[in-house]
Amino acid sequence: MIEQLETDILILGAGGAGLFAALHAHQANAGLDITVAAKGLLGKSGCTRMVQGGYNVALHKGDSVERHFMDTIEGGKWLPHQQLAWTLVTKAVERVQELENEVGCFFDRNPDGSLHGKAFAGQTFDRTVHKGDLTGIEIINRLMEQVWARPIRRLEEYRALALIPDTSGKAVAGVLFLDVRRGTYSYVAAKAVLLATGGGPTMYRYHTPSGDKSMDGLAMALRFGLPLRDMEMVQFHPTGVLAGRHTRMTGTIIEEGLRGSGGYLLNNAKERFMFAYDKRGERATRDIVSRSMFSEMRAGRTTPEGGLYISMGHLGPENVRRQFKGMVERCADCGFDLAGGLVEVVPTAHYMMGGVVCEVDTSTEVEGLYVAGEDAGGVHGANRLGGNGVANSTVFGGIAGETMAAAIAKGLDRRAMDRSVLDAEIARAETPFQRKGGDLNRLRETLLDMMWDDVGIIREPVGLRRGLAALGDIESELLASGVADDDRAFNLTWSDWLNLRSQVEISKVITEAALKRENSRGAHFRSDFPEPGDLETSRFTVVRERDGRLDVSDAPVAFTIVKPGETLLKDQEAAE
Amino acid sequence: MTLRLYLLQRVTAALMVPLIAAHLAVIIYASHSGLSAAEILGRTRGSVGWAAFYGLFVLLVSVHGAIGVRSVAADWTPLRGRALGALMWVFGLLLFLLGARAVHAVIG
Amino acid sequence: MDDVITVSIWRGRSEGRYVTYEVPRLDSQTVLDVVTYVQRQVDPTLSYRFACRVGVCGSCAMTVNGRPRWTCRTHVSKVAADNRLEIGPLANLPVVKDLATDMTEFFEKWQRAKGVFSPTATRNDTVAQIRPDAAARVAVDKAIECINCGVCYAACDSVRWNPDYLGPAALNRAWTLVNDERDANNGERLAAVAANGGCHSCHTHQSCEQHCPQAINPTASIAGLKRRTIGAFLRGEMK
Amino acid sequence: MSSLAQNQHNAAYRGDLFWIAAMIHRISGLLLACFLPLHFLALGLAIEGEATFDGFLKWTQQPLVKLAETGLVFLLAVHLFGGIRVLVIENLAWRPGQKRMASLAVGTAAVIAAIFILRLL
Ligand SMILES: Cc1cc2nc3c(=O)[nH]c(=O)nc-3n(C[C@H](O)[C@H](O)[C@H](O)COP(=O)(O)OP(=O)(O)OC[C@H]3O[C@@H](n4cnc5c(N)ncnc54)[C@H](O)[C@@H]3O)c2cc1C
Ligand code: HEM
Ligand code: SF4
Ligand code: F3S
Ligand code: FES
Repeated sequence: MIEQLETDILILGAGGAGLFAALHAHQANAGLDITVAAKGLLGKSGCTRMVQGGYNVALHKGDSVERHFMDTIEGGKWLPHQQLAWTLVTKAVERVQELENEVGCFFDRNPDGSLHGKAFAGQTFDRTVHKGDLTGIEIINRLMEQVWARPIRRLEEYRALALIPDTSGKAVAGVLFLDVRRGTYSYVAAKAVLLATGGGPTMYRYHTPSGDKSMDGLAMALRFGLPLRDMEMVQFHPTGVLAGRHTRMTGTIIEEGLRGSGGYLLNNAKERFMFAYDKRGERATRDIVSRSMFSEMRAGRTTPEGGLYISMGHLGPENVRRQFKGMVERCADCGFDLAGGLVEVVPTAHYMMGGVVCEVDTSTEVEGLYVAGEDAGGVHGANRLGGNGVANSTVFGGIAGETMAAAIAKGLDRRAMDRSVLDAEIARAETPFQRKGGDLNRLRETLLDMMWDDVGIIREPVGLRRGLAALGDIESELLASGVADDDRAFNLTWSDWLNLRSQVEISKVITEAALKRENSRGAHFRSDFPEPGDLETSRFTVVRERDGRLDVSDAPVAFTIVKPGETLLKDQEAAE
Repeated sequence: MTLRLYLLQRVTAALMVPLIAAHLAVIIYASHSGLSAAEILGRTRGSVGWAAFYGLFVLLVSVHGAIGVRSVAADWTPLRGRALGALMWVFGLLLFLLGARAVHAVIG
Repeated sequence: MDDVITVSIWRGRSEGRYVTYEVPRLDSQTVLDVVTYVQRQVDPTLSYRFACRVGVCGSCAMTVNGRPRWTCRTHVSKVAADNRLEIGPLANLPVVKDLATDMTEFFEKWQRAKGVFSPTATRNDTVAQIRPDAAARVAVDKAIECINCGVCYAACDSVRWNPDYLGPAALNRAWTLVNDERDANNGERLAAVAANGGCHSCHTHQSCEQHCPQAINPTASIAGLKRRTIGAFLRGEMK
Repeated sequence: MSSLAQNQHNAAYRGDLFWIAAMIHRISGLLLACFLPLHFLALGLAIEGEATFDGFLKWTQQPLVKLAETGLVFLLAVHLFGGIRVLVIENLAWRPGQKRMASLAVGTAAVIAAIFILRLL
């Protein structure tokens, strides 16, 4: 027997999207029974915490939502879903005011006391609101306090395993969980379910997101039959720490500001190489720097650990120590001297632009299922602007809360679940206990390397096909690998197995989508099609699972607000 | 510890600082200048000033010490709630009575 | 530098024992990496918690050689005297299993200290003008970057000896709100932190400020609350 | 449950200067609380028991009493400086370095007091 629970609104994930949804649903109707379930601790898991740079919002004098919108569309290489992007930039204004005035975030100010906006690459205005370089801590701590203060049920260290359909198969009835602490299953039935598990491309050798994220949300959506869009769009951040495979620090970010303020990227000969690729040198945009670094690495000009160096010493070690205190300390913890010496760096997988296809109100094609945050696709298109990630999760998380409350007010009710799917999903999670042997660690290493080499920053068909084949092998090997059944409580090795399963499923989707897109836009680069292609006829990829097979297609981008070549900015504004 | 007890304990502590400093100074001065205890007592006997000085000290230390004992007991013994209050009062009163008696004896 | 670390790790729950493992010693190795190695290569049933791995989520705190620390940012060379490590769960919290503790009570106390913002404005209002050099804002900034890791809570013997005591992190948060001119609830908050188990139960051990990985000084924040509450009491604003 | 007993895990933070300073303050307070009543009692008894000061004088000459009184004075000095330190931390604005100064002050003050008193009595 598995434990059963009933709730009105079930939220998967306790990052910016999940917590905002809970708050807004509660505000809409305090009588609702709301449950937030997270794989880690409430507010302490996920990436919203990790936000350094800040939150984009057109709140400053001289800025406009139109300008923010155009930056988002152009940054996204004309692939964003324009209505979603418009909602993002317009609602962000209200959301930041809500964060400050109602939730209690205390963002940094200008000397005169007004909200400070800082510069973030790829934007035409200094609009990024922040709290030092630990903006995420401020946002999530304040949200978490507000959720704790309300009668909202918390299921912590509750890992969602599968969305369970109703008997018609068309709506979602509830969610199957693993109660990690006890190692037992439970089923939560809900009128509305929000998927907000935060994407997070952790299947690459080098990656930034928090360790609890493993693409579970997208994998669950895929298995449920939902369409995923833009999945080839995986953003890489140019400067991840490289300190060896054995340390979890590898892959974590070294601040972008280091390059911005004049840091050098060097190859093994300690020579600057960026100017060979772009006339802006180290100050080129994220995608270009990442790609150039990858090319340099492929050419074999790498450091002992296989990466490159960042060097700051020429700016004066004392200066660097003062200006980038946090980063200097973080590097020292890995044994590097950032202020005076060389730090090994490598591009690192950072963010999933792709995700579940959804409407502006966060609804999906499945009744009762909503999606928000990094799990949702379409807002960013081919590239996410720094500062649009947390805006996305808070804006649409809030909208999801309101939408779900409204749907329930209109009569959305709980549905009877399809028991056979539940049983099948439990059997799926039980698989490793029926197997013996296998080497999960080696499998993980194989997956990380394969994705990095073949489905990473520079892609070509041979590599992508090799990748697909490798993924098939990894999957069958995983299905044959076992986990000892001694103690299921807080069993991280079982979690590792489940994580790998989700990662492999979504890696296949990324690879298929990358094969499908025969041009190079934003984060996606095909060496056989290096050009962006015709913008007016831009299409986005869609992958869904049908009868156990991936169905890959594409669809035209609807230019409902602005067409390529046009702008919403008035002439004089645009000229600035 | 509650706000009132905290306040009382800190106020009594602050007030005792000059008193104890003076007391220590007297002892040190006395032994330096070779005064015997008898001579000191001879001087303090009947003195209203000294009576007030030591009387005040006894009062302060009783309050301060009793609250202190309560804090320590709260942390280091299983005593809780009213038992703690009782301990504080008993200790404080005891200290005060003994102190008052000593002052009476010394000053006369 | 030897090539092996001998590490004793707590296995079990409130009852349990230390079990010794050997882990290869490497450059750039954090305590979390040592724990991960044991789980991945030696004993797959070892339980621990982490998320961000860069010192922002406060999930990975453990007791390392007798001191509470964030393990993802603790370089082994900093703590492994003679290549030995003893790693236990964070003190003063119930153990879920092995190195993972249940932080519920820590966050409940955070709420009891009224560690939650009470608004005076709405999402339709503009953001308050507050100069960054205003004294109250400076006080907030000093104490705000808490990652609720529980390290201070585990280091505080007042918490250990007095289960009612709210502890340094919760009170530190209350202090930031007391200095937040946008907050509506400071009357109640001061009453909450002056109640039994509040700021007056801090006996100034200073272990909190000595161990906070974010270099926050809860001792100073709590002292601030002591002054504020006494002030309010003397002015008759509090019973 | 509260008790003096440590939990089963090592608690190395208890070797820290500040923690030790806090404990010295607490223990000295506690010992004062134990011995001060005895001091008062003895003082009262000694004087009241005799019509003159003779008895008292004789009494104060006893080595045991001398030792006990010295101990009391020492505790008082230690607790006094420790108490001032706590009052300073609680009531004055926190400046970096102040804490070290404060604790150093306690340490040296206590040592000086001890030497001074031991020499005298
Ligand atoms: C290092 C770093 C720096 C960043 N900096 C910025 C920045 O400066 N500006 C910006 O705009 N964006 C930034 N981002 C991106 C931004 O953090 C994310 O896009 C955003 O926070 C995602 O929010 P979310 O709510 O969708 O997901 P998250 O905050 O990641 O939360 C996901 C939640 O889902 C839970 N979860 C996962 N799987 C399951 C499961 N199976 N069952 C139950 N729960 C599950 C997790 O435990 C977690 O609680 C950064 C990201 C990183 C990694
Ligand atoms: C100048 C004189 C004194 C000063 C400045 C002083 C100061 C203090 C202070 C500030 C505390 C609070 C410590 C804390 O809770 O963190 C304290 C506690 C205490 N004091 Fe004193 N004190 C003095 C004299 C005395 C005397 C004479 C006694 C003897 C009875 C005494 C007994 C105690 C006790 C038992 C405690 C409790 C210890 C604890 O809670 O840790 N004090 N003192
Ligand atoms: S105050 Fe410091 S030690 Fe305490 S919880 Fe916050 S960050 Fe951790
Ligand atoms: S360690 Fe504890 S006693 Fe006070 S100063 Fe810090 S909260
Ligand atoms: S894992 Fe997040 S603080 Fe260590």
